[in-house]
Amino acid sequence: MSLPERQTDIGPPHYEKFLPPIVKKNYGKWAYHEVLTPGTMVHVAEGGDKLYTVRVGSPRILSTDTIREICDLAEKYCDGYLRFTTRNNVEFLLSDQKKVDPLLAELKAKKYSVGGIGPRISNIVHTQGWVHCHSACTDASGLVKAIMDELHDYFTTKALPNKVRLAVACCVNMCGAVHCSDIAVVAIHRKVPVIDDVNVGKMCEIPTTVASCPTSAIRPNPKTKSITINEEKCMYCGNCFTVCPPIEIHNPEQDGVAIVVGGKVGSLRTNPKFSKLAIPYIPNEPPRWPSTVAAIKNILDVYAANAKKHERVGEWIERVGWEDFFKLTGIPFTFQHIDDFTFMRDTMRNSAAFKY
Amino acid sequence: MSLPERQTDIGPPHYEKFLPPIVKKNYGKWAYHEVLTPGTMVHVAEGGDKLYTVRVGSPRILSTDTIREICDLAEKYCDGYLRFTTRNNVEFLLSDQKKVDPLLAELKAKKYSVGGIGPRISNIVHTQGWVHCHSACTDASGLVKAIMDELHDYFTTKALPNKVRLAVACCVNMCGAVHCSDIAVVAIHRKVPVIDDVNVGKMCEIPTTVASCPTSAIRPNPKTKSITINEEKCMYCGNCFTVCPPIEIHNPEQDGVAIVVGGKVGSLRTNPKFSKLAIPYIPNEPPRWPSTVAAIKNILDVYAANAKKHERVGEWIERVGWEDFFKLTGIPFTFQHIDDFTFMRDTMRNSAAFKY
Amino acid sequence: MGGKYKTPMLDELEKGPWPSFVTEIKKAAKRTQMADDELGQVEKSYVTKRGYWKHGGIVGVLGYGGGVIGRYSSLPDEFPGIAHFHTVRLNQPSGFFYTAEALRMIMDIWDKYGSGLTNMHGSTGDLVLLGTTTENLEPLFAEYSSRGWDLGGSGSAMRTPSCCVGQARCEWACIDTMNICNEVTQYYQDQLHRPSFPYKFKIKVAGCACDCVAAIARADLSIIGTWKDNIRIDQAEVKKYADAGMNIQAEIIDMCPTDCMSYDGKTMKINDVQCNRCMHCIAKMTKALKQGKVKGATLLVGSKAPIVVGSLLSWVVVPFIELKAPFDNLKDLADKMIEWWDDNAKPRERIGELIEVKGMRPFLEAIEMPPVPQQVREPRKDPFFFWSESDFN
Amino acid sequence: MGGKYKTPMLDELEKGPWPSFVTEIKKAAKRTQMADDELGQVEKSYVTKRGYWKHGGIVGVLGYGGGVIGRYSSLPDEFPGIAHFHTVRLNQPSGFFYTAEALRMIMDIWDKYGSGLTNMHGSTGDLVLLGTTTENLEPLFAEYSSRGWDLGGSGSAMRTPSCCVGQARCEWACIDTMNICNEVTQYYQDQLHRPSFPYKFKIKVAGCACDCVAAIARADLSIIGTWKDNIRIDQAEVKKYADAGMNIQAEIIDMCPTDCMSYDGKTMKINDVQCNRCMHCIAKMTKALKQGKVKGATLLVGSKAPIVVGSLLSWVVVPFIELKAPFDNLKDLADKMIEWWDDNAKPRERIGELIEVKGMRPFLEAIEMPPVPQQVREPRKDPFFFWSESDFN
Ligand code: SRM
Ligand code: SRM
Ligand code: SRM
Ligand code: SRM
Ligand code: SF4
Ligand code: SF4
Ligand code: SF4
Ligand code: SF4
Ligand code: SF4
Ligand code: SF4
Ligand code: SF4
Ligand code: SF4
Repeated sequence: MSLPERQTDIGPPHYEKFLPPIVKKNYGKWAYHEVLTPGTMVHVAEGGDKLYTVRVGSPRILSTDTIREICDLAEKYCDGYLRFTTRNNVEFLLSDQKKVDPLLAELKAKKYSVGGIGPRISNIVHTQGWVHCHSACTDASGLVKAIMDELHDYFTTKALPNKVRLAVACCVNMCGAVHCSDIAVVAIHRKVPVIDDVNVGKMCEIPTTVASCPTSAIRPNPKTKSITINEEKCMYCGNCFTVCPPIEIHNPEQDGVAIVVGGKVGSLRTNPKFSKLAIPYIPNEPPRWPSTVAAIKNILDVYAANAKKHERVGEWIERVGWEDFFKLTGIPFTFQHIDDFTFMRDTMRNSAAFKY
Repeated sequence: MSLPERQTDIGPPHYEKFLPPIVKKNYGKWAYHEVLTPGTMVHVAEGGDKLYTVRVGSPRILSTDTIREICDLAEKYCDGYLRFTTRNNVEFLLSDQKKVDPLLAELKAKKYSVGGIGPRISNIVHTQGWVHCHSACTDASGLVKAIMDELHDYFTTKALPNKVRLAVACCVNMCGAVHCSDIAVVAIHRKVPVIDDVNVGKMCEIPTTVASCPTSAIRPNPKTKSITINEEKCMYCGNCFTVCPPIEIHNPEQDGVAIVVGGKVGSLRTNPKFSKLAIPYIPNEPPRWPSTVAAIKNILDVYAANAKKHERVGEWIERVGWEDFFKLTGIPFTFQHIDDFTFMRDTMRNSAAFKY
Repeated sequence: MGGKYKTPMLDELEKGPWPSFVTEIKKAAKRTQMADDELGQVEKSYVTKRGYWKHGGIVGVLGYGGGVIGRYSSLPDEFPGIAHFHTVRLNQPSGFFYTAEALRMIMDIWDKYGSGLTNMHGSTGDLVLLGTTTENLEPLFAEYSSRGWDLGGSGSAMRTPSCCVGQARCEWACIDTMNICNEVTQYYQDQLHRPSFPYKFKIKVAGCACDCVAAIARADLSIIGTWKDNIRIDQAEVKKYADAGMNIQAEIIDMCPTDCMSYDGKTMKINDVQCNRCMHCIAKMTKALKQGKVKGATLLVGSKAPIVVGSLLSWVVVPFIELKAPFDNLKDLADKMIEWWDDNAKPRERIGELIEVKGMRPFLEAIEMPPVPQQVREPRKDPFFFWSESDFN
Repeated sequence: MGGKYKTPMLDELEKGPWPSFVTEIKKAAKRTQMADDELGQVEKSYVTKRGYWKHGGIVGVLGYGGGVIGRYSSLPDEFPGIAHFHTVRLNQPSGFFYTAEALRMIMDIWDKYGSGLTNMHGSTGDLVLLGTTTENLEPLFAEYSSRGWDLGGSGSAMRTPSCCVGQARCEWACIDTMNICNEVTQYYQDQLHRPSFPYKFKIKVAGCACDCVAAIARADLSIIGTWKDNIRIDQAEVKKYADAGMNIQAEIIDMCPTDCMSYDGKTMKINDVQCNRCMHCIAKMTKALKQGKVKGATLLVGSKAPIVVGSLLSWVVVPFIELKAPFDNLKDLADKMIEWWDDNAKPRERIGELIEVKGMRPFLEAIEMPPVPQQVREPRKDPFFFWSESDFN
């Protein structure tokens, strides 16, 4: 079978091809929207046209089978139009209100999770994990599944003070948006890498390897034609492993996850914020990471009980102070919480005023 | 004439020797105070005793003659008791209310400046300048005199939204508290030091000199047995000059002062704050530094007109934003204002919300 | 096919209400050996708590330097189906809009060449096809490209730009995010497919300060819509919110960061000179408050993940720029940024890191932007600053 | 004597209402050649816009390594009176209290040996005697020390501790600042007079968060008074402030940083659990509000001027410590801090800088303090952190 003629540098197809007629007509002319239920909303155009959106949760790893099923639904209810969100949910776009309820009924029958709109949690931005990445020190998809099962009501029904953005990254490269999320999980190492001198000598450029270390912990070792790591200085970032695979950083019994909180990206009310360390370490507990799930649930519950309406997690914490965050959540404060890296100066308390 | 027998390691005399009886009696038992006038206040003890304080401005450089005059006054009105404040003012401590007015009258007759208590300016914390320090790139005492003359009413009478702490440092060593003052002057260099190779070779330890540079601009120069400075990297801190005098950094026509604003040390309401750069450079204009004086007056006036009651300069600026500070004061914003040193990360704006 | 492995650990993850990725893998595993071996290897990872992937090798399609992430199992004998298990990044259409027809076509071809598994979508925005072999890459690419689909970015290159839904379905989009995204993607095709930069360069476009694509946190160039003139207030609609029970004082007035709003129970007022256009009031009262009419974007630069000296959020460099198709002014600025970065960066140094090393001044001079207070949250603290010869004139 | 120089520039600084340092120098110049030559040299500096002082040489009194700053004119031929012009730092009494008698004695001796000029006081706190010659140092020291006055610090040593007026004249002093200052000064006499530290070490003591001695900004060890229990409210006095025209809502309630106060026009309430004891409400309503009764201090460490990597403010290390004479617990902690610093610092490295280099953990372990949230404004942002063997048990 001969292949069709390949083309290059054509870029993606133009989005206009995929826009529902109602969107084309009202492009740039939307007047307002209303959230109807946790999984449906309507956008009303200046001229009065109404576009209904039904949002469905997705595990992000989708088989072609499931995608075909979603296509069937789109054809049945939305003239074949659909989109995905920036958080990997599926959105059905309906111009006919009458089809909304039947779609919802069929989604329910097929056990789809409908929700994620408004002040609640949405899908968890996450990464490859053991499914595909050599760098992973946890599995992302499994963690996400376990967390979303536990917090499911906050996706489909329950409201929170504001949106709560969750993320999971399977290593400190943080391919998810963990560094600016309300509550996020990032997998970490805790032990100095083990060096396979023979292969380092064979496979790695020593100067590049030395330069890869942010804390200058690596020195060339001319004797072994390999390198040595100063244990005092290594903080297990794994950057040396990335540039030189025979520097093995994975340690199944000691690897695990940290939980960070209080980040956001929007500029509403307060500036975008980085997430900060809440829990420095929880061991990997596949298949369902019960300690991690419980820890996140706890933080979310304390937030829900204490924040004002519209306050994001980080805004609530900044209002009451981190002293209160640790007190209210019962999370122990450790040496790891104290910054000794880039931002130390700005994170130490230089004020005589604080809470007990 | 034989000398009295010297003693060592005795430390300062015990303060109790110098406490007025009313202070000894009520030590730790003060109930409250009232500011009576900009230069007088009364402290009332739990038992009802009243201690009157009269505060007098001082140029800090005092001749023995003037100190003797002050001692005379203290004896006449305060049984010989007096103290100095942490901002170098003189305080007369009176237990007899009847003596307050006569003291004030005599002070007025002798042209002392009485004031500095309450929400106004007080004495300017400052340093040695050309009077005594080899490192000075401006004169501190002259600047202070010129500024205090201009702002005199804010010491003796006029009220401000809150205390405004002024400081002057004659070089970036900042022996004053410039780095945390409401409005302050710090003298700066703007040109790369000129190296006297012969004397550097003779007088300086090259490794120490190289190490002294915070930006690693200095390299040893084996040819000249001296050093070379990378002009691109030097930001004129003068640290090399401190450790190696033949590296001449003074440049009378290019040296001058910068004005910084918005610092504070107390923890009331908001955290202590560093001062931030308002004006990167004003030339030295002895004897009365008119441009510097006018610039400070302008900032003070804009603050007085715009801040809420009890807001310090930095608190006002943080409420309205630095965009507004530059707009309201008319001070041009330059490349120098943008941090490219230690705190860059925390001072760049990483938010989509700001004012025009 | 399928069912080669017992997966008691993964089976646990088929329980519970959230859709299960395990179920998805199992579906594909019914049809492809790849997916079945993937299932087996992941199960093993769940038991031993470690991954079994080797570092990626360089694989790809002819004439391209990116778009494919090479991936090999470290246990090829145990799991031969995933001895090769490369991912292919298909460049998504702006805003992630699809028709069922287009998606079915993509799936059909993927079933022909790959594992039957996808990521809809990757974190950068690509439609990620999860797992194929080296020899399948060329035919697969021919099939897709002949049908109008191209690869996305990887490596030290322009990365697949991405955007929020914008004017297609949002009343707050101050700029045409989808068009901008599409235009820059097309403009940088060469740089996207042939890695020649010091490191990755990402562009993300959000229509307003809500930043629904997290542009400010994960794009080297973050483009965020905004406006310049006054917020438009519909007092009748304000009243409706109040009547419907909104506590306007607590929820809106007290939460306005610049304290520039007031509401006396009847009339809402905004002192627009003080407003910093944070979007809070508008977002929470969308029927009553509308942005001004002079619209454009703020350009911010530099955000990235924490490796190696801590995360960066993007910094404001151009406070306001009008953006009208074909966005030549934007392309020109982006070119200048990239050129300066390319000229000055070490390998694996992102543009934000380079600015941190060199300072803002050379960067702003390179893109011909003057210094303005909007670029900083606050001015510098220390008294150490550079002077250029040009400052002395 | 005096009047050797025409000083048109400096004469300008005798005009205006603020007391003039020029007048002071002229007064002394009538009596000492030193002061007159000083006047001449300063006038010259005003004309040429530069100083004429050489770097200090090491001069001092027998058995002491500090307390004197050597200073020489670089124009000794032109200004012979100030060929030597050293300053002597006399350690001030706690709180800067004096009697006329004591001050006169100090002045008389100074007129005998020095320029007749002083700084009352230096920025660190010393009574600074401005300008004398090397040969006068010994006799001058003998005269002062025999009368009970000692030198302050200079060089890489303990520096003269200093404090606010505290309980001597302030209702808010939670600790006995003057006694603490005196006690630590006496305790560290050896370290004060014989420089043996890596660099300077400064201690300052403030009685409350107003910090009237700027301890938090310019002391390696900043001691600041505080309390732990509830603020005491006198509602009758609150009413008086209201009656006197204070806008309690705007000036107090709205400015409380923790939003823990309320006032309904009659009763003021404080939710003390939320109060961070910032002192604002107490300072502005001193008759109505009093601190709690469980008093002590917060210990903060590390502040300094900007050379060379930017200024530091002190960091909280011990949130609360009771301080009762003779303050053994404080001395013990200070000893541990200094010992750790001394063991680890490079020359010219302040303790704050060392902590920044080494991290808080080794420092806290050295002083045997556990980590507590009060030490940080917020926890770390990056995911890079150390683990010790002890953490694995
Ligand atoms: C569909 C989507 C854009 C897209 O192109 O795909 C989207 C759509 C809308 N966002 Fe968003 N946002 C979307 C991701 C985001 C993100 C990005 C992220 O989560 O990674 C953010 C930034 C979050 C942050 O700050 O960390 C985001 C922050 C907001 C906010 C600000 C919330 C706040 O008060 O902090 C609003 C305004 C609001 O909710 O009042 C908003 C409002 C909206 C509105 C109401 C805009 C409109 O008028 O259409 C849309 C429906 C809201 C909803 O889901 O509740 N959207 N929104 C994204 C849906 C993701 C999902 O599946 O859940
Ligand atoms: C005498 C002195 C202490 C001493 O041991 O010498 C002192 C004495 C008092 N201070 Fe102070 N402060 C003194 C330096 C300071 C300093 C340090 C400095 O300026 O370098 C500060 C920190 C300034 C800062 O934050 O940058 C200082 C910040 C305060 C504050 C906080 C003001 C605020 O709201 O930010 C108060 C409370 C107030 O004014 O309401 C205060 C209040 C007071 C009270 C009312 C305390 C009392 O009940 O006796 C005293 C008289 C106030 C006045 O002068 O208005 N004192 N005060 C110092 C006088 C210096 C001078 O001559 O002017
Ligand atoms: C597939 C994806 C994660 C996902 O599950 O969605 C991904 C996967 C990888 N990322 Fe990423 N990154 C992905 C989006 C991101 C993002 C988010 C974004 O683009 O918005 C980030 C954070 C933002 C940023 O760019 O800083 C991100 C930051 C990194 C980094 C750290 C870069 C840095 O400068 O700090 C690395 C490390 C590296 O480049 O060596 C990295 C490296 C990698 C590598 C190539 C690991 C490696 O060294 O081989 C991963 C390949 C995984 C695999 O086996 O398939 N990935 N990576 C995302 C790309 C899919 C797509 O094209 O749509
Ligand atoms: C006299 C005094 C200024 C004044 O007019 O009051 C002073 C004068 C000098 N200081 Fe200072 N410092 C004085 C208080 C300070 C303070 C304020 C304080 O102690 O509260 C600071 C800022 C706080 C700090 O310690 O960081 C201060 C920070 C410096 C520095 C920078 C130190 C640093 O770590 O950043 C230097 C540079 C050095 O040590 O080489 C310095 C160096 C100097 C030298 C010794 C310059 C030198 O290299 O020879 C000055 C001698 C001047 C002279 O000719 O008499 N001086 N110096 C102050 C001491 C008088 C006293 O004992 O009471
Ligand atoms: S976060 Fe790390 S482990 Fe996860 S996909 Fe990215 S690079 Fe791989
Ligand atoms: S893991 Fe990170 S810190 Fe440790 S040696 Fe490797 S690169 Fe350095
Ligand atoms: S600030 Fe500089 S010039 Fe002034 S006294 Fe201190 S060291 Fe000398
Ligand atoms: S002045 Fe400062 S920055 Fe310049 S060479 Fe000297 S030490 Fe380095
Ligand atoms: S970023 Fe703004 S314009 Fe874009 S979808 Fe979100 S709310 Fe709408
Ligand atoms: S957009 Fe933000 S700053 Fe502007 S009025 Fe609304 S809430 Fe206030
Ligand atoms: S610091 Fe506090 S205790 Fe000391 S004088 Fe100032 S207000 Fe009083
Ligand atoms: S001390 Fe400060 S935080 Fe406490 S109640 Fe008073 S103003 Fe509020």
